Formats: sequence, structure tokens, C-alpha cells
Amino acid sequence: MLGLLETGSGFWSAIIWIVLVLVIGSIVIYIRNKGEDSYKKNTEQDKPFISGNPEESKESSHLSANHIYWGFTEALKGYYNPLVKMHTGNINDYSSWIIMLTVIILIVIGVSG
Amino acid sequence: MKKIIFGIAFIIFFSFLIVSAVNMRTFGEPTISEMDDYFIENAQSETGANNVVTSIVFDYRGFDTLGEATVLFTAVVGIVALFRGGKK
Amino acid sequence: MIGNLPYIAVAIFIGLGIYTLMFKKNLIKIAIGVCLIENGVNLFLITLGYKKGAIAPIYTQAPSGQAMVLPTPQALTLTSIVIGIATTALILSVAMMIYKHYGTLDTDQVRRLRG
Amino acid sequence: MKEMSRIVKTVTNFVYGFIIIFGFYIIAHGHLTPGGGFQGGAVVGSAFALLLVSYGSLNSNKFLKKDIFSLFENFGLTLFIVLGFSGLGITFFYNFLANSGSWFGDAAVIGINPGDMNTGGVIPLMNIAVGLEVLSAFGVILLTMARGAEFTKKKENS
Amino acid sequence: MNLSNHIPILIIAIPLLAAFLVPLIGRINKKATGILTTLALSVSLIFTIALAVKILTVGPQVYVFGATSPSLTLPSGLKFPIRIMLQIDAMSIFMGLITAVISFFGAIYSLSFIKKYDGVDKYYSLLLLLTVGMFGMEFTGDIFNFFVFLEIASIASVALISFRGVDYGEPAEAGFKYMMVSSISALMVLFAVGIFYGQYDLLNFAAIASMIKYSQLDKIALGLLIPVLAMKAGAVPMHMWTPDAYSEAPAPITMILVAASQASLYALFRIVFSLYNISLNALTVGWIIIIFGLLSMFIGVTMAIVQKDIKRLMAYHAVSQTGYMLLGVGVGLAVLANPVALQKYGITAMEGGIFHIMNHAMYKGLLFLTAGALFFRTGTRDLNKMGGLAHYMKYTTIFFIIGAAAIAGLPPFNGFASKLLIYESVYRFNPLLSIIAMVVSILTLASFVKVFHSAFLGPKLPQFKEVKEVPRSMVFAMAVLSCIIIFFGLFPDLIVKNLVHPAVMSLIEQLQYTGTVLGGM
Repeated sequence: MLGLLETGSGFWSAIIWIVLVLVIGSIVIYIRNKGEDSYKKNTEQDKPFISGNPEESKESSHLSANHIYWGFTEALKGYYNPLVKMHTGNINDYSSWIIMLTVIILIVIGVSG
Repeated sequence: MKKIIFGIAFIIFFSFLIVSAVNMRTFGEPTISEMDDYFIENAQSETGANNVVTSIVFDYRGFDTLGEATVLFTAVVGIVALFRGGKK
Repeated sequence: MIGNLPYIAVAIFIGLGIYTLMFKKNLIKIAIGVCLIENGVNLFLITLGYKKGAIAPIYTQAPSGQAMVLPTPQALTLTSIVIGIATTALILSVAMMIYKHYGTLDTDQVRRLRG
Repeated sequence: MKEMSRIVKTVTNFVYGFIIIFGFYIIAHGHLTPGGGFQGGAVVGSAFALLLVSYGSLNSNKFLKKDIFSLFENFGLTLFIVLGFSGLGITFFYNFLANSGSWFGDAAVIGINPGDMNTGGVIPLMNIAVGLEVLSAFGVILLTMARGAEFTKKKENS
Repeated sequence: MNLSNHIPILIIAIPLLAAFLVPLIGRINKKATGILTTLALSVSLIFTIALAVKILTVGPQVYVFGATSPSLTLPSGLKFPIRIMLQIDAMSIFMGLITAVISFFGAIYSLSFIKKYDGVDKYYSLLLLLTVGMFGMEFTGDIFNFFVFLEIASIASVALISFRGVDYGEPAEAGFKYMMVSSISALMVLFAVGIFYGQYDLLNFAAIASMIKYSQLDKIALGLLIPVLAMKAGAVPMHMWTPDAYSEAPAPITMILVAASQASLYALFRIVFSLYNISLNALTVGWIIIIFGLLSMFIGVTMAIVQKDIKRLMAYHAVSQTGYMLLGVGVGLAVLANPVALQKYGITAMEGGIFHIMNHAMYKGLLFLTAGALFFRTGTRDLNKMGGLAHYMKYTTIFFIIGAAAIAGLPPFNGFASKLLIYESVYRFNPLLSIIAMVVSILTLASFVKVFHSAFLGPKLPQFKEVKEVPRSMVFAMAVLSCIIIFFGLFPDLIVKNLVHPAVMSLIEQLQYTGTVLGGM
């Protein structure tokens, strides 16, 4: 069949996947359309609720890239601090790393025979 | 700290260089030279040039020379592009 | 050992070049380091082609009956020398550009791109 | 770059023509004697460098024109690759003139000989093409970098 | 004159001739240069496709320069080749196709993108030269010729990276760094060439491959070649030039640089597989490459998450994706000496890795083009300053979504197909490697969500009122790349069966490679 990729322990077919997604998606949409009866458009229910605070203006509510995954990087500080520090941007380090790696590989190849 | 590690790496690298220099075949006595013997014997009759090196540069390995001229051209274009007027 | 002295000279050339690249802080010196490595490699190629007591591989009015050195390394070295000139010219031009914008050639300061 | 003293300029005037002629000699005899397009081109380029150094970059701009150099460079390269292309009836870079009896087509005397200009096939032509390319490439590089150096110096003074 | 015999050289020579002519044309008419470039690259693309068809039906091709016939590798009964030759098998033409497609669309994209800069003719000339360098690296069968083309490619890319160096300092800095890195690698390659020449008096890949003994000096040559070529491909921990160079180059050039670094990757595979093959200790070298791959994957993606510059972020992803290729092919190499494991999962792993090269070139190229489109209209690459651009640039947003989904390995795009091949085959080699690869894929998705959110989503920002969709030629280039991605995603089996599998087999079977040049031995 066209689009059937053998992976050695199974197969993958994008077309079958798309058909499945369409089928499951239509079932989900059907269930969703049955819906909640108490919901009414254009009432209080539509408005955002921010712990009772007033809603901010749209321009200032944009979350800039600095703040995304702040928690992730904060939690992995021990990993990130040395890693970012390693990227010094110094040309000497660039060439030093390549020599370092060459040495390691030469030793590994030499030892393993 | 970093400098010491890199220094050690450099010393080991240098010793590898020395090792390969010592392991190289003896200076001045090429063991295998089939390809070069062919050039020395046949370059004159095949290309008509007395200078074997030139006949290698422009005939047997002419494509290298084209590449080399291209490298020089690339560098010139790059330098001229680098020192062009700019927007200001 | 002593017969391989030219190869050891090559190793020293390359080693000095690598040292310059690793520990010198001036961009022009780094460019010189690249030139050193390049000269070392060129010397290596030309050394490989040498044959004891042989003459240059040119038939024009050559002394008769003598062996000729291997011609291929000479052709290769010629190519790599010209490539080296091109590289050096470009490196120096870029270094000049860096100096124009940064006002310095110190590698510790030429690192706006990092992280 | 500032211009240098009168002694240097006089010697340069005297010498640079010889250097250029020597360079062209090396280019033209590349297939017979040591040398060739690159070496000869570099020698001619050194004459330009001498002119540039002794007259200073501002003055030498009057008689060394970058535009003409880059035109010659493109011309030399195009000639080179066209010579490669013209062997395409057989293979790219085929030496179609060697031993053919036409231009540079005489067969060389095998073994040691005094040398004959009219041998080598496309090799002398390629030498000329490459020589032209290299000498004008050197000219362009020298002039451009000298002008760039003026830039950086201005920056330094301001 | 039979043209079909000369296709291999025409692929290289036509862009080269165009590169020499572009500055001449540029004196008369600046606009014509772009058209000439596109024309030359389209001719080269058509020839590459024709050559691919020929190779996949007939077999590997050789082209000997200056011989009396293009396929005469061994004149007058010699046992070794004396002339330079192009040697093109399924793997080379696979890479050649990538190069041709990427550089062609790069040129089309440049038609609009580069208009605001001066020195357009030089830009196009350099672009053509970079393409020539890549083609040469992929097609050549001569190790010194490889060095020459490596230098052409790296000098052209340095000049292009620092193309904006007249006005800003950072491109010049990036260019200097890349120049340093590529000079070291080119000189080490040349040193290795010298070592091979000194031992065997040969310069032809196939001839050396038939002679190689894995002596002490061969080991040193291998130890020099692996790290420098891995560095040019951007493997951790020698990847630091990648974000600098990729982020400062103009966007179409960044896309071509991705293909250029893959040409180095190709050279690495070619040297390990075709030159040394099982004469080396396959398990050790395989594990070296696998560890390179693991480090690249993980460090690349984790560094990408904290980036604020959109092109730097994508450049770190390029590092991370290179890790997948190294992982897949490294597993194949590690089991090279073990025919059972090779048949069972080694070939599949290599198929995944090699297929990923093509996929990566396509989607990473597309992503860099979208980043370039954002830069073209907003004038910034800083993600903190962007926002709400989906309101203004609808097509770009769609293309970005396609590219991001493909790189994150979401089905049904092409990234998923190749990653699935890698996961399933590597799992049988070592489950841990496969799990790390999956984690990296998730992190990739996470960081592209970040880009999507901060650049495209959000309210309309006042400073971007003037922003509108990019010009037509840029949209065209991105649209075609998206179509290729979707096509590869829907029918991965076509590509794997017809292009990738022959490429893998041509890497594994060394005798076939040497036999093309030296005759059936």
C-alpha cells in the first residue's frame, strides 16, 4: 500500500493516521456539540475571571519570551548555569574544544586498537 | 582551571603529532611512488609540457586548479563585498 | 629519528600554530596561528615528495641521468598555498571589520555573540 | 597609507616595470621552466604592492584602477573555465590542443631537451588565464584592503 | 557530443560559470544577476534530478577529468587512478538533491529578501560559489579535491555570513569565528590527506579504500578527520560556532548553511564507511559517533529552550537535529561488523538517520525562512519584542506551524517518519538511547511552542501596525518547501524505498564503492 513505511518492528502510515484522527475527531466534536445546557452566550459566563481583579489591557497582557518556561529554567539552575557559562563566545575556547575532542578521540581509538 | 585542562590537551595533541612524525616513513626515501613515476615518465608525451609539475597542475589535476582559482575568486568577491559602501 | 627531523619540524610548526589558536588573545595573532599551521601542513606535503639527491621534475635542460623528486606534492602544495593566501586575506579583512565596529581585537571583548 | 620618501619612489619607478616583465616571463614559460600562472601572477602582484606602498593608497588609486582589475579577473577566470569547457567534446579539462599540431600543439621531444615554446596544448593558455586572474586578484585585494585600512584609521582618529 | 555522459560535471560547472559571469552582468544590470542565478541553479537542479534517475536505475557513475573518455578510470592497464574524478553513487546523489533543492529555493527567496542591501551581484556570486562547493564536496572521488571544495564552501559561507558586516559588528564576528573553525578543519583534513599520500601514494578515495591497513598513521588520520568534520557538521561540544554563524547570516544563506554543514556530515559518513569500513574498530568508532549524537541532541535542545533570539534558538535546534542523524548512523556503524544485527536493525537505524538529513534540510530550511520573513518585516530577531504577528502574516504563520510540527516529530509530517525509524531501531540496540531521543523530541516541541506563542500569538502590538505579508517570491519558496514536507510526511515509504535505502546500501558496501573505480576486484 502507498504510504506504508516498514520500521522493522511495525509500520507507519500517515494516511491511516489521518483517517483515524478524522474519525475520532468527529466523534469528539459530536460529543462536544451535545454540550452543557446551562451555558449561554454573551453573558457573564463569557468574560475572563482573574481572581476578581480587573482585566488588563490587551497590549500589556502579552506574555513575552523571557517569561515562558521561567519555572523550568529556575528548577534546572544547577544544569543551566554551568552550561550557559560554557558558551563563552571566545574564539580561543572554540579551538580549544576541538583540540580537546581530537585528543580524546585519538586516545580512545588508540586504546581500543 | 579551564586553561590547565586545555593545556594538558594541547600537550597530548603535540605528543601525538610527534608520534606521527616519528612513525612516518623515512625522509627522502619514498617507499611507494607508482603514481608519481607514471607522471614523470608519461607527462611529456601526454601533455607535451616539459614541466611535470605544471602538467599535473593544469592537466592531470586541472580540476583542482579550477577549484583553487575559484577559491581566490571567492576570497576576492568576499573581500570586496565586505568593504563595500554599506548603507550609511 | 634524526632522519625524520623535517617531520618533527612540521609537528613543531603545527603545534605552535595550535598553541597560538588556543592561548593567544589577539585576533591578528590568531590569524598568524592559522598561517603557521598552514605552513606546517605545506611543509609536510613537500617533505613527502622529497627524494635524496633528486632534481626538480622539469625536463628543460635538466642534468641527465638523475632521479626526479615526486611531482604530485608540489602541485598539491601550490594549490594549498594559494588557498592559504585567500584564507588569510579574508581572515584579515574580517578582522579589520571587527576592529572597525568593536574598536578592539581582544578575543575577550569580541564576544557579543554568546550563550 | 601615506606615500613614502622620494628615494623609495624613484627606485620603485625604476624597478616595477622589470618586476612586471619578469612576472609575465614566468607566466609565459610556465610549461617549460619552474613557475606558471600562479607564481608569475604573484610576482606581478608584488609589483602592484610595491607601487601601493611607495605611493600611498590615495595616490596609487589614480593609476591602479580596481574596476579594471576586477574586469580582468573575471575575464581570466572565464577564459580558464571556457578552456575547460572546450574539451567537453571528450571530457571536461581534456587537453585538446596537445600534440594536435595547431596552437601550442607540437609534440615535445621526449627526455631532456632545451624546451620549445610551442608545446603543451592548453597548458600555456591556462597559465595565461590563471596568471591574469591571480595578478588582478592580488590587485583587487591590495587596493580594497588598503582602502579599508583608511576607513579603520579614520575611525581610530575620530 | 553526448550530453548525458557529461551531466555530473555540468551540475558543478554551470553554477561555477554563472558565478564568474554574475559580477560581469552586475556591471550592466543589477536585477539580471538574480535571474541569472536562479536560472543556473534551476538548470543544475534539473540535471541533478536527471542524474539521480540515471544512478538509481543504472548504478554509480564516474566522471574522469581530462581522460579520453569520461568513464576511463584506469588508463593503459594501471592499477590505480591518476586523474581527478567525480564518483557519484546513491548517497552522493541523495545529498546532491538536497543541495540542489535548497540552494534553488534559497536563490528564489533571495530575489526579494536581498533587495534592500547593496552589493547584490556579489551576494549572488557567493551564493553560487557556496552551492558549487557543496556539490563538489558531495560528488568528488578525490580526497585532495574534497579539501579544495571544502575550502570553497567555507570561504564562500564566511563571506556570506559577514555580508552584513559593513553595517553591524556581529556578522563580522560570526564570520571570523566560522572562518577560524573551518580553517582548522580544512587544514586538519589536508594533514590527513598528507598522511594518506605519504603511505599509499594515492589520492583517490576508492583506491585508498582498497589499500587501507588501519595502521598507526591511519588511526591518527581518522582521529583527526572525525572531530573536524563533526565540528563542521555542528556536533556538541564543537557546536559553538553554529548559533553565531546561523543567526547572523541572511536567512536564505542560513538555510543553505544547514545544507553545507550536512555536506560535512556526508563527508564524515563517507570517510568512516567507504574509506575505512570494517577495517576500523566499528564498535568503538560507532560509539564515538553515538555519543556525539547524544550530546548534540540533548545539549542542543536544552540550550535552545533558554534562547531569546529566534534564529539562535533555531540554530541550537539544528545542532540537536544533527544529533539524531549521528545517532542513527552511529548505531548502524556500531553493528557494521555484525551482519545479523545489521540486517535486523542496523540498516533501519541508518535509514532513519539518512532520511532525517533530507527532512531536516527541508523543515529547518523552512523554519529559517520564516524567521527571515519575520526579520524582513519587523526588523528584529528578539522574541521579547515580537508578538501578535499571526494577525498580519497569515501565510508565514501557516508555514511556521508546518515546520515546527515537522521538527518536533508530530505526525503526519516528515520529521515523525524519520524519527520513528530511529526510535524503533535504536531501541533494539540500546533502549536508553531511544528514550533520550524521545525526550529530546518533546523538548523540541516545547521550545517551538515558546516561539509560536511569543512571536505569533497574542494581541496586536502597536509597533507592528505597518507589518504586512512578505513578497511573493518569499512566499513561493516557503510554500514549495511546505509542500515537500507534507508530501514526505504522507508518503515516506516512497522516499525511503527509492532514495534512502540505496544510499544506505552504497555506504555499507565498500566493495561496490571501490569497484566502481578499480573494476570488479
